[in-house]
Amino acid sequence: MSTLQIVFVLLRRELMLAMRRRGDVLTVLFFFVIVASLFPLGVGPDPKLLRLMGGGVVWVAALLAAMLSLGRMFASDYADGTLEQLVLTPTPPVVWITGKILAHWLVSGVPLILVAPVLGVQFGLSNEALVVLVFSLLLGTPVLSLIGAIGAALTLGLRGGGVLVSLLVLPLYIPVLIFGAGAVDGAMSGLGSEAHLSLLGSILILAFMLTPWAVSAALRISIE
Amino acid sequence: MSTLQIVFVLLRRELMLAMRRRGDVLTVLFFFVIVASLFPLGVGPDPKLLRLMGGGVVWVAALLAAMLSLGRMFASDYADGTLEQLVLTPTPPVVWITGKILAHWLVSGVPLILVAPVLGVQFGLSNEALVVLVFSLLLGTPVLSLIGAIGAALTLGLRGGGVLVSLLVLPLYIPVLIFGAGAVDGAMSGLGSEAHLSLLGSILILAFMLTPWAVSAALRISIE
Amino acid sequence: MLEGKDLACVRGERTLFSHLNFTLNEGELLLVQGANGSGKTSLLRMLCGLLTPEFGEILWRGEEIGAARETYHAEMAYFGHAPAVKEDLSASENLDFSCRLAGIPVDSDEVKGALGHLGLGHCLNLPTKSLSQGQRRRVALARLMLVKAKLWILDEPLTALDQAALQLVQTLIGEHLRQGGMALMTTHQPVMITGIVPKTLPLTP
Amino acid sequence: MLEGKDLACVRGERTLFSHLNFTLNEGELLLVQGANGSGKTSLLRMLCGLLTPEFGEILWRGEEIGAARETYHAEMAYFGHAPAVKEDLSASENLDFSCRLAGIPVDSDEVKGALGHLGLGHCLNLPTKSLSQGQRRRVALARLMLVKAKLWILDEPLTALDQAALQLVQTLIGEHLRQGGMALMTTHQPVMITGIVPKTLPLTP
Amino acid sequence: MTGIAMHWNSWSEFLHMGGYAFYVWGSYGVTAVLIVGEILLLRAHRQKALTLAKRTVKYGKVEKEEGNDEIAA
Amino acid sequence: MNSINWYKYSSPATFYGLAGKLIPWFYSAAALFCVAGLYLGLVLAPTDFQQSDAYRIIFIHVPAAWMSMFIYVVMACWAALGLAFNTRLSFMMASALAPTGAMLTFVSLWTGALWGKPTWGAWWVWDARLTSELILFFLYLGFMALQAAIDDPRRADRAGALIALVGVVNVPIIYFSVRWWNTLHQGASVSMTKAPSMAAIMLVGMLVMALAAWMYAIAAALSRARSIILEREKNSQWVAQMVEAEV
Ligand code: HEM
Ligand SMILES: Nc1ncnc2c1ncn2[C@@H]1O[C@H](COP(=O)(O)OP(=O)(O)OP(=O)(O)O)[C@@H](O)[C@H]1O
Ligand SMILES: Nc1ncnc2c1ncn2[C@@H]1O[C@H](COP(=O)(O)OP(=O)(O)OP(=O)(O)O)[C@@H](O)[C@H]1O
Ligand SMILES: [Mg+2]
Ligand SMILES: [Mg+2]
Repeated sequence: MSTLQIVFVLLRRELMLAMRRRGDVLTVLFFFVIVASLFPLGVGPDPKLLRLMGGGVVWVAALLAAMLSLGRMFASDYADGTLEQLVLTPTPPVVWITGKILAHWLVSGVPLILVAPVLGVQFGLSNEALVVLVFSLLLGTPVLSLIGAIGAALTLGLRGGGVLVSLLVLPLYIPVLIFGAGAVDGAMSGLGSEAHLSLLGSILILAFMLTPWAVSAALRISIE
Repeated sequence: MSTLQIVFVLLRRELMLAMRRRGDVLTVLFFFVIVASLFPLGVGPDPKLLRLMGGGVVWVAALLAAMLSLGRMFASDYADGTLEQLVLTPTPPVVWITGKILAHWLVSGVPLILVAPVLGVQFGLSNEALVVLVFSLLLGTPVLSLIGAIGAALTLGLRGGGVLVSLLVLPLYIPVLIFGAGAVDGAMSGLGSEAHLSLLGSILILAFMLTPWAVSAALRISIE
Repeated sequence: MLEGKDLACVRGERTLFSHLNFTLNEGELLLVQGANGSGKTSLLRMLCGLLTPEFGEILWRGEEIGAARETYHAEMAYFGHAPAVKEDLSASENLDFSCRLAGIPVDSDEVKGALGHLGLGHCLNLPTKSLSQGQRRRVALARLMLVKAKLWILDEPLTALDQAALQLVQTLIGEHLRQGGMALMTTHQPVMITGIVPKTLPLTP
Repeated sequence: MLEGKDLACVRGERTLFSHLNFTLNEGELLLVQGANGSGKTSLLRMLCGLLTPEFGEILWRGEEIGAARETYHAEMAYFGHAPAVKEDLSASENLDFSCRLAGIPVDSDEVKGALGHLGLGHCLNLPTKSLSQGQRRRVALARLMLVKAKLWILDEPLTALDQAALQLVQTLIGEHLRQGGMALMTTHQPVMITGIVPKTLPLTP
Repeated sequence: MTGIAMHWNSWSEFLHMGGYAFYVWGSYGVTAVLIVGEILLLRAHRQKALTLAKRTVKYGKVEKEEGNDEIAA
Repeated sequence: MNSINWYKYSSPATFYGLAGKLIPWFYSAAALFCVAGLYLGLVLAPTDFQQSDAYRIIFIHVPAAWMSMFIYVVMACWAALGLAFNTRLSFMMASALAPTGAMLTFVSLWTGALWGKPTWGAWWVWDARLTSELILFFLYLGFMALQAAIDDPRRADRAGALIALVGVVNVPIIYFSVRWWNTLHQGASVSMTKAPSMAAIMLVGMLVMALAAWMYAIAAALSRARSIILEREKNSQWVAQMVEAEV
């Protein structure tokens, strides 16, 4: 079978599994919403302040939600032996790893993108800023899944993996956060957001080309 | 042996275990620091804005760090059978549950309180606000451990426990967040923070009296 | 002394057993027998009070164990599938803490003696994570010697043990019974304790 | 065909085995033997390419398995301790996906046939989480029938199986060997396959 | 080094650091503490490793030097 | 294998002895440079006309900042060597460097904060350089936390090496993104004062202190590497012989 077919089969399988455990997907989504909603509570209801923070807060919440959902990426496959079997297929690991990352993004990144505008409205973002927010998430959340996959692969089977993965991955997420939130701010302040979005795009391309190899190496290390 | 002695033995054991796995404790601490540091990166470096957000951000970071550290509270005892043995001691469960919650606070709450001023400084909080921040955390973090214990007990042994516990626990954390961050804001704006702090204090007393019973019930359910 | 009356157990949607009756007196050993998944562990956990029976009641010295919780737990020791040993503590620290938490203060000589008796004399101070599976179970068994309970409830105490340890544990149980204790256990291996004829309790759905 | 030359394995700080040599030809069965913790699973994972040997090399048709990864993995099937079965998918979905991911498109009749042969005909469409431990392992075994690999590497394929299933699996291995396949397995149980005299490979430190 | 003279007139002036004593000595002091601390930790680490090695030797768990272990040797 | 000789030099046993001989020299050099640098910086150097004597923090701040970045790169190089050639010594060097690097990162943060208060009026601002140094600190901590969480030394080595490499690829990206973030907004009320055109003596003092930091870092890393080797190789023949010879 061709490489593309393998990725397609994997995607179908992952989506089917996600459908069977919808609870997990929804939980991450709710986490995103709750974290973003905590801020107005912590900071106070001043609309000007909230407008200024809006983009940044939604992006931070997206980062944290993405990070929490990383546990799902390889852990269950590792525990039940499926990961070994995937490594032992003749397909090059980079192929199915790309498929798994894509599936992770579809299951935990895309829902965030869909509800983000609602959160943006809560913070009083302008319409233009909402559009930019969605675009920046569209370009940025795949990077979160890609980089996160490295952390998830390295911490497979370790105790305290959840907190550890955050320590590994959050610092690497920072450029995405900066450009993502920067794009929204640019739109709000009228400075324009093309520069930020195109930087996000280049990060995405770079990450897409490099991380599957790193993940493949990380999985080999963890499976030994 | 008296009730107090049992609590004391339990505390010694938990602290000894924490010392043996210092890594876990430090990781939660750095998670706290990193999350708090993400915000300026998302929101921008404007010192005025950051000063306004400071208290809220530190408090939200504390909430998230407390939540992530909940996994440690009962999970390892559950996995290795120690929890069953504790249930089977003649001591009333409420006693050793209180001890375990206290230990959790000492290990994951107190370090947060100690580094919080550093974060406050990074956000440019005034000296008075820093003092209030520490006080509010001193009153609030025990509540986070207490309430969190219920969630931790209910999600024992469930898959996806990490995200699930956040869903259960974060909404309950909201009052603590509001009063904690409110106290800091009060100090910054010169409105005073006594009211907020005394409300936090009453929540603490209430939680201290009620939650051990709820945790005891939750553990019974999870252990069956 | 320990009595089960008309007990029934339901896990998930399956009735594992029902109408189960037994009595266990001083000096007696009761072997619970049954295939994998027949409900042995479930029964034992029920007798500890960790699981509520679907039907029936469990009496300790004539009182319902839920009502007499404190006295019952003070007289009972449970040895489960999981060894209840903290990997980061050494064998002697583990024993010391678990006895103290059970309300029985022990001194370090007693702990050393018990561990020495079970052949762990040379690794008292190693963190238990560097012990093998069998050695960890011995640490858990040493607790039984120190806690001095009247009733032992043992869930497969013989697995993962080598020949010598098997012998040792059976002698331990024998002594316990001769001193007026009682024991209730499950195992898939043959049990031979000199001077004791165990009662058996077969579990069938 | 499969050759191990002067293999050594180090886990943690312990050398599990060293200077291990063997060859496995078509139609042969190699039994890896050793006590608990002697490194059987480690050896099998090494032969799969999951673990890098500390020393020595593994050849498949004369080529190093790392260099010939794709062809080797296309001709090999591994059955490990973990059954590689997704709890939320049914038995037939599991089989279907795992064959497709291995690059072997199967139709649903073949899947049904294989599952039926292993006595799972009546629970094709139940999610595997409601199957018993032994039934899950049978699902994993059914994969071996479909993948049609030349070399089978089986880690304790006989545990958790009842008498009938034991028989079935051994027949399966026998047929595989008679058709020119090769197999390498570990087990703590006696193996009896008519017409086959297995080679043995004892593991000693 | 002709032409360069000692900058300070007295000890107290030196310690006072032009009014920035807290900042300057705070920096130097904490750095010194950290370096001394690291050196002490390094020594403790070494002692621990040595006792571990000695204990291992005493209990006779030393592996035979193996011909195929030149990566390890 | 045609590179037997090479392996010999990378063998922990040979390295252990060699490092043991070198460490005292590096420590001495560090002490020497440190005394000279402190004399230059604290005693001889004149007061800066802008910043008064607060600027004297520069003599530790800048060396620490330089070394913190340099050590991360060196660590990543060892990690890459280890992954490429599977030499255990390289991994050990990488793990030996991390704590010292983290310590120096912390020193640069600490001294920078103590410098910032008198000059900028704030302990901390979210300036690009400061922020990227903070992130570097997190990267060190992540590396160390990951290694500490893994019990199997082989896996710990490799996993650590991989995260070090991923980090080093990201460091420039992080650095530029943070710079961009900061300069685009430019909301900060204070901006980094340009480094004053330094008197030659200050420059010399700083360079000498940098050398001292360098020597110290080498000595500390070698010393830690020796302990790690001893822990890992405690079962081997040469450690046994060495220990027995010592007793
Ligand atoms: C917590 C606060 C600070 C941090 C984390 C920090 C970090 C750094 C770093 C990473 C470097 C090396 C950068 C490079 O060589 O490109 C550096 C150099 C330097 N820093 Fe700081 N710094 C801080 C505060 C300050 C303050 C308050 C001042 C003075 C007002 C200062 C003055 C300098 C100077 C003069 C250099 C050397 C200039 C150069 O090599 O380009 N720093 N600092
Ligand atoms: N928490 C639970 N929820 C639902 N079903 C359970 C639960 N725990 C156990 N069971 C089911 O109850 C049955 C009996 O389990 P139990 O552990 O009592 O068996 P056992 O006789 O001890 O078996 P073994 O010899 O393997 O130890 C099994 O079929 C198991 O699947
Ligand atoms: N990841 C690991 N890190 C360190 N040591 C390990 C690791 N995996 C296994 N070991 C050790 O290697 C040894 C051999 O393990 P292995 O699983 O190969 O044994 P086995 O022969 O398959 O035993 P069994 O019969 O119980 O399946 C054990 O002592 C185990 O503790
Ligand atoms: Mg059982
Ligand atoms: Mg095995």
